[in-house]
Amino acid sequence: MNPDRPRAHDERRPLSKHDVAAVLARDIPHGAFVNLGIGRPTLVADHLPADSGVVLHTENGMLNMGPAAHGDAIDPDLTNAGKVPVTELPGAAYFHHADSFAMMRGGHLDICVLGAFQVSAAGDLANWHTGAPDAIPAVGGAMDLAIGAKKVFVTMTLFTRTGAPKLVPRCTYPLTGLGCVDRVYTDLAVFDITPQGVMVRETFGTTVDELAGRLDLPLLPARD
Amino acid sequence: MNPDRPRAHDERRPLSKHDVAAVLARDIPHGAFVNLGIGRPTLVADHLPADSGVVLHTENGMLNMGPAAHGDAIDPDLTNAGKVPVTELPGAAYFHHADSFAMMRGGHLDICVLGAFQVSAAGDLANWHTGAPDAIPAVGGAMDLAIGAKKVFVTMTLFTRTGAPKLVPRCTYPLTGLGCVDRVYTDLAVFDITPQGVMVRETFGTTVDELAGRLDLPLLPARD
Amino acid sequence: MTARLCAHADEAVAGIQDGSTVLVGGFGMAGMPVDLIDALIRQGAKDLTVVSNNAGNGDTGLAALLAKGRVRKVVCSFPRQADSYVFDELYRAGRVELEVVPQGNLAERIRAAGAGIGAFFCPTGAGTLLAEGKETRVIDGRVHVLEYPIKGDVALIGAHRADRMGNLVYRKTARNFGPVMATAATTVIAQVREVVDTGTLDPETVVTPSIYVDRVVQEASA
Amino acid sequence: MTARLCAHADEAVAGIQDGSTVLVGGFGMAGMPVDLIDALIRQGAKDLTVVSNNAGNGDTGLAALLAKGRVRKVVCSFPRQADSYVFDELYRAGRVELEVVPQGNLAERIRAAGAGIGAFFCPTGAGTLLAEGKETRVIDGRVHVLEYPIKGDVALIGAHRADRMGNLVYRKTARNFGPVMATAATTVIAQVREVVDTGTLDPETVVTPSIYVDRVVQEASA
Repeated sequence: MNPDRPRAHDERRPLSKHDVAAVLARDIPHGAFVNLGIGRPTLVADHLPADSGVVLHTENGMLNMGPAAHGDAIDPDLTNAGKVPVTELPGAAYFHHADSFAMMRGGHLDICVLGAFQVSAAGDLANWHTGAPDAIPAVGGAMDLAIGAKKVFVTMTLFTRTGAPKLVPRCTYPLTGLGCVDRVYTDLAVFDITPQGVMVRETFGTTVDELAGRLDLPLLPARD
Repeated sequence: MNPDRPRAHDERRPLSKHDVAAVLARDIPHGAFVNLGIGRPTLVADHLPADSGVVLHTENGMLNMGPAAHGDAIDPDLTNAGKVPVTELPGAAYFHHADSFAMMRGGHLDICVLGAFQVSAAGDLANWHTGAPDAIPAVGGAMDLAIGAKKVFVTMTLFTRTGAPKLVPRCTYPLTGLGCVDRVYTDLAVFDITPQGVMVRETFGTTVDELAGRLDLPLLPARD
Repeated sequence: MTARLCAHADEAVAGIQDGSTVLVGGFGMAGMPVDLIDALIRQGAKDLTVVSNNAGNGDTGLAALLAKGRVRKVVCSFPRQADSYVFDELYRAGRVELEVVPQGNLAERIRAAGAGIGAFFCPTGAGTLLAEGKETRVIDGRVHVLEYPIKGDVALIGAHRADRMGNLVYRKTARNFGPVMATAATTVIAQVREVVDTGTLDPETVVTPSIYVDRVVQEASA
Repeated sequence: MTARLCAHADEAVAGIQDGSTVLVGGFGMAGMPVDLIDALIRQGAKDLTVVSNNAGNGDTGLAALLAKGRVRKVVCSFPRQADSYVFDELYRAGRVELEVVPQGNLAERIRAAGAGIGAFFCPTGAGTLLAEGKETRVIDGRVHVLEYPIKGDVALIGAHRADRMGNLVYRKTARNFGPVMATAATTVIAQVREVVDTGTLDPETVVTPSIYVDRVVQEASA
C-alpha cells in the first residue's frame, strides 16, 4: 500500500467493488505491466491515475491497451479478452496468441489480477468451474494467468451471498492453479498469502478478530 | 528430372560442380520453397531459371532471398546463412531465428540442399564434423536442416580426393542426421535413397556397373 | 508452392474431407473467417473436429456449422459465452464432444505442431482437472505437464491483407490465432479484406510468410 | 517497468556480475551489439558464460572479450569461422569450455526460457554426438531428444529503432536472435541506431514489445 496516495473509501464500512478496485489500483507500482482478468478485475483500470505509467496486457494479443471504446472509436478488430471493444495507447504493440501467452507464461507480467470463487490458505485458486455436474467447463486463459505472472492478485467478495467464506483452508471447487495467489483484495479486508499463513494487511468496517471468527483459518496480523 | 528442359552438360564426362548444380536445379519444381546450404549447394541458385518461381529460405531469417549483393547494393543488415551480403526479392518476409527454424523444423520447406562428407545407403548424413581429434566442432543449422525439410538433397563429389567413396554402407564420420537424405547429386551420378536401397537415376561419363565396382554397396538401376 | 488466389470462398474450401480436423482462427468475431465457415457449411464436410478458441456465437458461423450437425468434437478454451446456446444444447444432449484446453496451451500446442516440437512440458494446469491423466514431471522444483501438438488437416483463418504470393498481414487484436494456425495445418486457407500486388507489403511487417498459405480468397463484403 | 534510456553504453552494462550468463545477439556482424560488448569489456565482468550463434570474429567484439580471458564457457552453434582465431587458440589451449548446440535448438531453447516451457522434445540431433547422454523418446514413430531452456542473466542485443518505452523494431536479417534473446534474460539491454518518440512506431510492426526491454542505448556511431 502506498501511504502517500489519498484514500477514497470510508474505512469504517465494507468496500464496494469499486472501492476494492481503487484499493488494489493503489498497490500497483508505477510502470508495472499488468493483466486484468474479466469482470471485477477490469474495474481496476478505472482507478489507475493518468500518470500511473501502468501498461495493460490483454491476452488476445496486445500491450498498452487503452480504455473501452465508444461510438466511432469502436473497431471490431480491437477488443480485450472479454471481447469488449477497446482502444490503443501510444507505445502499444500487437502480437499473436502464442507470443501473447509466452509473455504471460514466461513470467514477464508484473501483476495479474483475477476474480475467484475460492482462494485457499496456501494460495490455491479456484475460479474457472463451479464443479456443478451440469456446468459446461470453460477455462479461457485463467490457468495460464494463474501460473504466469510475477504476482497474482485476486479480487472477490470475502463471503458468498449465502455467507460462506471464499477464503478457505482448502478449495472445494475445481482448482485453477496451485499455490499461485499472492494477495487477496475483498470488501472486508486485504490478505497476503505468505509461507507462514494468511496475513491481514488491512480491514474495512471489521477487525482481525471478527474476521478470525468468521473464517475457518488462522489469521496473522499485518507486519509493519 | 524434367525432360523438357535442355541439358547443359555433356553426359559422356563427369560433371563439374556447376554442372551438378544445374542438374539439381532442373529437379526443383516450380514455386518450391528451398533452403540451399553453404558451399556447393549455394551454386544451385545460379542455375534456377528466372521464371522458376522458386522461393529461397535462409535460416538467418528470410524468405524470398535474392542473389548476392555487390557494390552499392551491399547492406550489412542483409546476409545469407554464410554471412554473404544478399538481396531481397518482391514478396520477401523477415522473421526471427526461432520462427525461421520453426519453419524449417516444422517440415514446411519443400527441399533442402546440403553438402556432405558422407551419405549412407540408409540415408544417414555426415556433414558437420570430420571426427578428427583436434577438430573444433561446429554444427550451425545442419542438423535442423537435415531433419526438417520435406526432401533433403545432397550435393557432393562421389569420391574424396584420395579416391574413397562418400556414398557408403555406413557413415564413419559423426552423423548429422539419421535416414534423412532423399537424393544425392554427384559428379558421376544421381542416386535416390529408397527403402529398397540406393537407386541410380542418372550417370555421367560412367555406368551403373562401373559405379557398382567402385562403391561398397549394392546399386539398383533406375525405375522408369 | 505459393498460394492460389481463389475467386470465391466455395473454391477456397473445396476438397475438405469428412473427418477432418479444422483449425478455425478468431477470438470472438475478431479474425473470424466468416466467409470460409459459411462456405464450409455449403461444402458439406461432416464428422469434423473443430479447434478454435470459442464454440460459436448466436446462430451464424461456427454455431451454424454446429447446428447442422457437422461437428463431432470441439477443442477450445472457452465454449460458454452469453450467446453460445447452439453449442450448449448440443453438448447437454451429448451430441458433441468437448476438449477444454487452457488458452495458452491451445496456442502453444498449435505452435508446436507447426514448429516440429513433438511435445513440451509446461506448468499450466498442473494439479487441476484439465491435467488429469497427463504425464507430469518436476522441473526446477515446479510441476510441469506434458502437452502434445495439435495439428490440423485444414486451417481457416482471417487476415487483413494478402499479397499474390500469400504473405499475410493482420490488423490489431484480430491477429490472435491466425499466425499459429497458419503453421499447423496441411492446407491453410486465408480470407482477407484485400489482395495486393506482390512487393507492396513491407517485408518487415509480414506476419505469416507465404510458405504457410495455400489458398487466399478476398472477403465477399470487401 | 518500461525501459530506461541510457546516455552511454557503459551506463547500459553497469552491474553485470562475474559468473553471469550473457546472451549475445547477432549472426556474424548483422545484429551484433558491438558497443555493448565493448562496454562489457571495459566493465570487467569475468567468468562469463556467453551464449551466441558464433564465437567471435577477428579480434574485436566477442573475440576481444574472449581474448581478455573473461569467458569461461561459450554456448554456440558455430564457433569456427575463417577468422575465429582467438576462440580457436583458447579452445585448443583448454582455456574456454564449449557447448555446441544445433542452431535451431539454440533458438528454440532460448525461446523456451522466455515462454515458460520447462523442456521440449524435438528430433534435431537424434542419433548424433550432440544428443549423447540426453533423454530421448519416440513420438509418432520418430526419435525425439529432450531439450532444456537456455536462460540468461543478461541479454545484449542490437536492434534498429527503439521508442522511449523500449519497443523495438529490427531491420532485415539483423533481426535474427534479438527477439528471442530479449524474452529470455533477467536484464535485457538493447543497442539501437535511433531512439524515437513513443507513439511513432506502428504497433503492428513492433517485434520486441517494451515489456522485454530493460535498458536502451543509442549507438555511439549513429
